[in-house]
Formats: sequence, structure tokens, C-alpha cells
Amino acid sequence: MRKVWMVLLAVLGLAGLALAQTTVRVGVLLPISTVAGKAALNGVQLGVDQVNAGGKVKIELVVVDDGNAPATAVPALTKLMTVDRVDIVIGGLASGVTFALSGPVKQYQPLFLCIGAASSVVEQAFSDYNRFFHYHPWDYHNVAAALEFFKYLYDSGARRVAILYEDGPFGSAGIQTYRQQLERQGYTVQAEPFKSGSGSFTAILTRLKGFRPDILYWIGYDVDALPIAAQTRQVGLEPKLIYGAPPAWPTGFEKNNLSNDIAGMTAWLPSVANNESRRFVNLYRRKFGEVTDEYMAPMGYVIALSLGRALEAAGSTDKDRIAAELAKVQMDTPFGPLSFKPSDTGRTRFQGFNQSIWLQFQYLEGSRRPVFPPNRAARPLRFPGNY
Amino acid sequence: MELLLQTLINGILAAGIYALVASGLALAVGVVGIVNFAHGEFTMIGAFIAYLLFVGTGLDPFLSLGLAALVLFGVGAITYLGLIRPVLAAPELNQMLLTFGLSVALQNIALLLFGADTRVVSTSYQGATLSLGGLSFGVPPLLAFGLSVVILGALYGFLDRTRLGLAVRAVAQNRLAPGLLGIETQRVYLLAFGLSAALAGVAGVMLSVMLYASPTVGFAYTLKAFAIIVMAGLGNLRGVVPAAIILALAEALVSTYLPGGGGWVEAVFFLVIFVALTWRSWRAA
Amino acid sequence: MLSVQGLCKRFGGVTAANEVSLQVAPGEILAVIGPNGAGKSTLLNLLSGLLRPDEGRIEFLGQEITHAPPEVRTWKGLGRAFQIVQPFPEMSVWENLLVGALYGKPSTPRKVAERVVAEVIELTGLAPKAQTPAGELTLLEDKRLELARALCTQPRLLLLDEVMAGLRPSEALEAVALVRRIRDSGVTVLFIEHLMPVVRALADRVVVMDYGRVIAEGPYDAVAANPKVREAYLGRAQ
Amino acid sequence: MILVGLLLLVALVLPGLPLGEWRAFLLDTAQFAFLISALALAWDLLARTGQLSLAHGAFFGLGAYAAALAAPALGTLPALLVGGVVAGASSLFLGLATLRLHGMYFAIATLAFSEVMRTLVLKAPFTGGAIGLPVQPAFGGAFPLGGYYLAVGVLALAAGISLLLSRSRLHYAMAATRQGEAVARVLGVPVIRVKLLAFMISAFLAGLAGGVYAMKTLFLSPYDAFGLGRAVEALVIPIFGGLYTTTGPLLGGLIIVSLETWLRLRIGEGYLVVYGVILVLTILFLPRGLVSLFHRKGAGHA
Repeated sequence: MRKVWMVLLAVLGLAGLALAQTTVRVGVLLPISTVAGKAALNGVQLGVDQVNAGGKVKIELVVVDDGNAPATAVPALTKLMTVDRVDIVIGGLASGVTFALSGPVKQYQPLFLCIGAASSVVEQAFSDYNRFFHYHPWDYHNVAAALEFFKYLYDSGARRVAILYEDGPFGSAGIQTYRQQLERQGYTVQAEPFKSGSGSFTAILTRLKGFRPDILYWIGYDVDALPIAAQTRQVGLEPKLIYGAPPAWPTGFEKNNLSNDIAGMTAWLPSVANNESRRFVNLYRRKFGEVTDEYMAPMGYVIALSLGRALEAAGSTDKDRIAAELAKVQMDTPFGPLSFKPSDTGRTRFQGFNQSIWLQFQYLEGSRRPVFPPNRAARPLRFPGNY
Repeated sequence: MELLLQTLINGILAAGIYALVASGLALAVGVVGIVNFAHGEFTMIGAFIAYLLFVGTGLDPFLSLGLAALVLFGVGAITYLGLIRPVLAAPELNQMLLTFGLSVALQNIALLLFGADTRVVSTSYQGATLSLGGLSFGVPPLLAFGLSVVILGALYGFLDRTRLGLAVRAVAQNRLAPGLLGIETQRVYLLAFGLSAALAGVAGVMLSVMLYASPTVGFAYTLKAFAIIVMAGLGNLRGVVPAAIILALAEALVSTYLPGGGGWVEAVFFLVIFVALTWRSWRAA
Repeated sequence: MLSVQGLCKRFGGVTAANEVSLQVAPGEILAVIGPNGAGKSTLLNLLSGLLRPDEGRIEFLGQEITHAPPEVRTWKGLGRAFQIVQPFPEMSVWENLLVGALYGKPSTPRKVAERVVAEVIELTGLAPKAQTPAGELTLLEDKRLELARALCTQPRLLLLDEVMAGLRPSEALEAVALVRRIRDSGVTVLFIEHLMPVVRALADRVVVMDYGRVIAEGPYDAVAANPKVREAYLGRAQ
Repeated sequence: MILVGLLLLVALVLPGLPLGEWRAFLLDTAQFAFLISALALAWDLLARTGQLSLAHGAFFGLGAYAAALAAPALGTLPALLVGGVVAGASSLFLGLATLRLHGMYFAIATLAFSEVMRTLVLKAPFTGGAIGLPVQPAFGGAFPLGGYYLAVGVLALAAGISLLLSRSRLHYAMAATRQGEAVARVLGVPVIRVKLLAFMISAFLAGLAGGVYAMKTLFLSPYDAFGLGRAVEALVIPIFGGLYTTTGPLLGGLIIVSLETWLRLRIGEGYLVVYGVILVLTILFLPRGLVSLFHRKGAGHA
């Protein structure tokens, strides 16, 4: 008899705990068939596992593919809002898709935790929306971070920059700003567009040969990395630095000799030396059996963790109380400290990271090592590099 | 002058890989009469074969050419027997939908297996260069060009000098003749489609060296290959190389001489085709 | 009715029509004959507008039509049946004929067109096959359809391109009777033919072509006795 | 015919049905499905004259951009009209240039046209270029169902024109042109006029659909608006549903979009494998498309 009572008590206790625990359903809207989208999703899941393991709150994810296209993303968001009835959505990776989501988001008024969408066109679209938390830096932050690096290179003797930019939204967005700012720093600039994925750069690079650039700066995608590295050598361009800014780098590129000395910008590397980053890398390896290079993975992870914090503090599933707590969150992340402030333009109220998360790395002896800014550098920058 | 020479060289070297992808497609379209939307996916399989062998055994991609060609010949033959043969007599549009479905399925199977990642191999010669009197020749494009010439030479030799080759050409030039689908024709079709896939495989291996391997690697080149074979004239296997050279030269010239020309490359490529097709059609009147 | 003067057409180095001149009088049946490659089909294509002449002039019913597009010639009353029958395979016989009846004359009302089809389908004996898809016809039926479709455009002059080719003698006889009926209904006929018995039976007048030129012209018997004509045929045969 | 009417009726009353929590999702999905079906119907109209176009993605995109740019000055409905007219006018140029091309040659010429158009829009100074163009919602967002009913309207118009044409005398001209152009001309069919007319009607409808699409996604970029994927979809749907009919593209479009959506929700990753396999199986077992399930004999196949 006593045993029965004990069991009954235990059951009741557990049930009580479960009731006290705040459970929230969160929609995730990502292009899961792309590399970045998949990494982001993994990161979010990892973060949610950790939050749920804490026991105080419980997050349930409803994952939908945004298809990386407006025509699939809009109905997908509608489904999250009306069928799954979530109040919180994590998503918004690509700028174009996120822009298309601005209408329905304003209609259904969710708490929107935006993981990517750096274009300031998106910032404009969400400027009057107060449940918009943008974690990723804006494009002007990216420009600022890169320019800081260029200033350093100018002081090291670089004078001429050739810019290769892909002619889609990613490459074209900041190009005018880059050109003006670089010229203001004293550089001579020649910019040439290209079609990403075409693989043929010899002609453009031949054209640039007459310009004799010190720095070859390319803004494109992972598919362009190897062809540019190889064909720069093939035409004998011999710049002092190849500096690339793709959202991701190809798998296996570090093992390729051609990658040596190529520099790039990222928000995060697995080798970044801070506690949160190390923790993330360990957890990720345990759950997925591999290390990821994609900074969207820790970005998703950070979003989930910060949401967990806000939920715990709010002790409620009300989206406005959660938003209020999220606005107050201060935490260490793999990228460094996170807290929300109004954006630099003042258009949106909750901006997470800024240019300070960007770091410059260089492929050196088969891996990527931070080389700039100096306080985060693991190695000195090899300049001039050997191409 | 040197710049012009270099530009011409760049264009002609680029034409090698165009011609290779396009020749495979020309066999499928010109001989079998199938608009094969899955040709790019065959290329992709070739690229992955090279990549996986490289990662697994460290084999140099150029050494996997033979294997890739063989595997893809098999894939092509199976595709022909299982899917293409049943729709040979169906309207062209039905065949298009069929190969489009196959293309979607293959691409997404690759996506499931390997993810969307862009993967690169590393060889000692990817950035290697030959210099000749101020002109430079990239080694991989040169290898690809040389290999294209050899393979296409062998293909033309086969078409010109062997009985089976003659049969292939006869079918290509006389596809709509009634009473086809005899046993001989069936064999020619099987052979041509298999060869078409094998050429795609070879092109894929080269793409893995020069570009990368990923589920979508075949797309860009296949689109251009379609344009090239149409410009050459369907069924005109010999016209493929000149058409590829003209288009690659146009691209190289625009990129090198037009400020910001890199953004106009595609437009010029397709404009040349548009003008060539329409002009030819009006002149023939 | 039809007047052709100095018509020339060159394909590369080959002159398929060389200074061809001929006249067709209303109500007659004119045959154009000649060995293979003499330029007969080229002439017909020039007349119906599928080819453009390099030189020369074509007049029909007193109006110049040298460069008029094919459909305009049809509207003026110049009908044409092809040697290689080309029915619209996905349409029924009735629908095939309806195309000719609807478009043979500009803005023919549907009702009128249906009436024309009904007449022609009776005349040509295709009525039992009206609803059969054209892709399923026999050769003879195909030939009749070809002829009937041309008739549906209500031509004043009908150009026939070897419509008897491939028919058995009995079938050819039927066809000859049909062409006579057509002429009797007031249509002038210009036809190309290989079968000499058919030419002899039908033609009021014969034009002989060789190497793109007109080499003889006149009644059948006179033409058949012409040494140039004999040479053209025999010379080719050797 | 009855089926077409029924489908349009359902589209009309769909927002009023008790759909429960799925309502908003269904309406959104349906709106995109209607637009893509309208595009497929438009493509089929041109295909009836034997011209296989790969330019319909471009007509769609031109309509979208033109409507988006015109909307602030003219208001929603006139702007949509402008979109249709711009697409139609561009088709007149394309149609004239490609009059003598057939089959694959025609297809590749139209593909080339759309690639050139995309680059022009990308480089033009007033289109927002690569960064993209923000678009106002239909009627300034005044009616929540405004965009939906515009899509229904475009679909009804496309289906109506499609039905009308298959009953008119033009039907015979188009079918004759497709099945034998030279013969058709000799029979008096004004083939050039028929082809150009079909081209313009078809492009006009595609442009209209593009305009409504722009007002739904609120954002245009050249790579999305001129995507080759959409041009291919415009051709896949009619083949899947049944060529040269009204029911075929209409039903095909609705089913293909529903199927794709359903598979994405059910299977998630890798759903396109199943999608591709279904297309292949359809061709192998229903070579005349879905409509052959309804018409046992090839009725309406003139």
C-alpha cells in the first residue's frame, strides 16, 4: 500500500513539474536543402536540446522548408502561423525571401527571430515592426568590418584593389559603398561583375592583369572559390592578397594547395578560442558526429539559447513578455557577447550583433586561422601572400 | 596584340569543355532524338565519382576518367532501356517531361546522399601554368581541351570509319524516316545514348578538377550545351566544335574588352545564339 | 486566268526553274510533265507561294501575285493539293476539310463553311469516314482527303501535284473521273503527273519541262511526238 | 468544361468555406497555384500553334516588373494591365523574329530571349537591379482577399480565353498550324497572324499572372522573376495535365502545386525525389496526361 502511495505521489509530482514547465512551440522556417539552411537548422536543434535539458522550459520545434523562394516561403509562414499556431518564428536566412515574408509577418504579428538577411532593404521593410529581432549584422556592418581590414592593408603598402563581384543580390548589394569607401581610403579601384558558378574567370582576370592589383577582392559564392584561386595563377595575375567574401567556403578547400594564403571574412571559425565556441563545437560533434565550418550553425544555436533564456525569465508563453525579456538578454556566445540595441540607422529596435563579430582569416597550412583584428589573431597575416 | 592573342587562347581553351558536354548531348538529341534534361545530372554523377574516388583512395581524378565513362555508359544504357525506349514513339514534349522528372529525381537523390555542399578535390596541377612567349596556358584547361580533342577525334573517327558509326550517322540524319525502330536502329540508339552519358561522365570528371562537385554542378554547362547544339544544327555532330568555339570566343572577348563585361557574358552568349538562329531562319527563306 | 512570265528560281548552283513562261485558260485542264528533277514541283511551289521566285512575274485573274504569301493566293482562288499527302493527323476528316472551308476565303461564316464541307465530302466519297481521325486513313483515302481539302477552299484554279502517284489502276481511274467532275463544276485544273495514260485521259493541253525549262507545249499527241520531248525522257532513261 | 467551371467555382467560394485552421495556408498556396496554372494555360495556348516556348518565365517576369513599377502611379488594376501589355508587346518582337523557327530551334531562341531579358532587367537603372524591387501589395493592402481574387480573376480569364479559343474558328487555324504549317498556309490559314496572335494573348496572360505574383510576394529580383525554373514549370504542367486542352493545364497546375506542397510537408528533405519519380511514372502510364482519365477517347484533341 505504501508503495502504491509512493508511486502515485511520484506521478503527481512529475505531472506537477510538467505543468509548471513552460512549453512553447516555435516555428522554424529555413531553406533546409541549402548548406547554410541545414547548418542553421542543426544549430537551432542543438540549442533547443540544451534549453530543454535545463528542465525549466520546453521548446518544441515545428520545422518548415522555405524552399529558398518567395512562392514557397509565404505559404509556409502562413501555415506556421495559422495551422501550427506558433507565436515565435526563427527564420529569414536569404534576404529576398525575408523581404517577401515582411507582409505576412506584419499580418500575423509573430515574434520573428531573424537569423540572416543582411540586406538593409530588409531592415527598411521591417522598420515599423516591433517584434523583429535581427541577430545577424546588417550589410553596412559587413562593409565596415571589411574596410577596417582594408585600412590595415593600406598601411601595409597595398594601393590597388580589383573587385570581382557576382552580379546577383549578394555581390551587388554593397558594391557602390565599397568602391567609394576604398577610394576614400586612398585605394585605386577597378570593379568587375561576374556570373557566379560559370567557372570561367580567365578572361576577366586577363583584363585585370593590365591593372596590376595588389589585392584581388572577390564577392561571390563557394562555387567560385577554386576557379578563382586556380585561374589567378593561370593568367599570372600575381596579386599580393586574394581576399574572398563568400557566405561559405567549399568542403575540402583547405586541403587544396591553391587555398594557401587566401584570406576571407567570417563571423566564426571552429578554432575560435572562447569558451562558448569550444562548448558549441563539442556539443555539435557529439550530436552530429562532425565539425561544421558554417557560422550559421552557431548562429542558430545562439538564437535558440537566447530564446531559452528569455522564456525562463518570462515564465510565460506570452510573446510580448518573451520579447521584453529577450530585449534584456545579455549573454556570451561563440561570436562574443550578445545584447540587443537599436540598429545603427535607428530603423529597427532589436539588433543583435554588429561588425565586431567579423574576423578575417587566412588559409595557412591546411586550415583557416584568424589573422585580423590583431586582438583576435592566432597568426600574423601573410602579406604579400604567394599565389 | 598580346592581350588579343591571350584572349583568343582563353576562349578556345574554354571551348574544349563546352564541346565535350555538348557532344554528349548532341548524340542524345541528334541521334536518339531525345531532349535529355538529365544530361547535366549525368555530368554530376561523373563529378561525384571522381570526387569520391579522390577522397576515398586519393586517386587522381584524371585516372578515374575511364571508370566514370564506363559507369555512366551503364547508367545511360539502363536509362535508355528502362525509360527512354518506352517513349520513343511518344511526342517530343512527353519525352521532355520524362527526362525532366529524371533530372529532378537524380539531383535530389544526390542532395540526400551528399548534401548541397560544394566539394573540391586537390591535385598538384590545378593552378599549374605553361608560359610561352608572354602567353600563359592553364594546365587543367589545356588538359581538358586536349582530352576533348582526343575524345571527340575518336568519336568522329568512330562515326566516320566504322560500320556502326555510319549507322549512327545515318540515323542522326534521317531520324524521322518511317519504319524506324528496327533491331539495328534500336542498337544504334542504345549505343548512342550510352555514349552520350559516358561523354557526360568524362566532362563531369573534368568539372570536378576545374570547378567542384555538387548536386547542381551540371546545370550551368548543360544549358549552354543545349544552346550550342542547336546553334550547330540538330543532328550535325561536326558542327558542335565550331559552335562551341564561336560562343566561347564571344564570351572571352566580351569579358576582356568590355568594362564590366563579366556581367554581360551570359547575355552575349545567348544574344549570339538568338541572332544566329533567327538570321539563319530568315536567310534560308 | 494564270499567266507566268520568265520565272526563275535557283538553289545554290542549281537552277530549278529557268525562264518558265506559261498560260492557263479558264476551264481547261493543263498537265505539266517532265522527267524527275525537271522542276515541276518547284514550279508548283512557286505558283502556290511556298517558294519565292528570283525573277519573273506571276499573274492570276489579272492581278500580280508574284510575291503574295500562300494564304493570299488561296483567298484569291488558287488551290493546291500536295504530292506527299499531309493531313492534319490529330483531326478528323471533317475537321481537316473544315480548315480549308473556314480559311480558304476570308471570314467565311461557320455555317457556310460547314455547308461547303458537306458538299465536298459527298463529291469525293469521303462521307462515311467523316469522323475518322485523318491519321488512320488508307493511302487512297488520304489522296481523296488531300484533294477534298483543296476543293474546300473553293478554288477557281486548282494545282494538283501527282495526286495519282501510288494508286492502283482502278483507283486512278476513279480519280480521273473525280478530276473531270471537278472541272465540270467550273474549276480550272493544272496538274503534274507521271502516269502517261492519266495525262492522255485528262489533259486538254500539256506543258513539258526539262532542266527547269519549258521545252514543249501543246496537245498530248503533238507533244508526245516532239523529238525534244522524246530525247528528254529517253536521254534521261539511259 | 464542366470540370473547369467547377474548379473555378470552388476557387471563388474557397475563402468562405469552413476550412478551420488550414484556411490561411490553403488560400496562400491556392493563390500561387492559380497563378502558375494561369501561366501554364497561357503556355498551352501558344503550344497549340506548335511553338514550344521557354520564354514564359520572361513574360511572367516582365509583367511582374512592369506592374510593380507602374502600380504606384496608376493603381493596381491599370498597373496589372500595363504588365500584361508590356509582356504582350515584347512577345510581338520575339514572335516576329522567331516566325520561321520550329521545335528545339524555337525553344532555344526563346530561352536565349529570356536570358537576355533577365540581364537587361538586372542592368537597367530603374529596376532595382540585382538588389531587387520592393512592391506594393494589391490595392495598397486595403482588401485582405484582394490578391487572392486577382489571382482567381487571372485564372478565370486564362481558362475562359482557353475555352473560348478551343470553340472558335481560330481553334482550327491553330491546330492546323501546329500539325502542318505549309499545308495550313496553302489552305488559306493566315499562319503568321495566327502565330503572332497566339503569342500575344499567351504573353499577355503570362504578364498578368506575373503582376499579381509581384503584388503577393512584395519583392522582385531578376533571378526569381525570370527564373528558368518557372519557364520549365509552365511547360511541365500542361504536359502533365494534358496538352491543347483547358482542363489539362488547369487541373495539372492545381494538382502539381498541391502535390509538391503536400510532399514537402509530409516528407520534408528529399521530397523532390518523389516528385520527379511521379512525373516519370505519369509519362510512362498516362502519356496523354491527367485528362485522359476523364476523356477515354482523345476527344478535344483536334
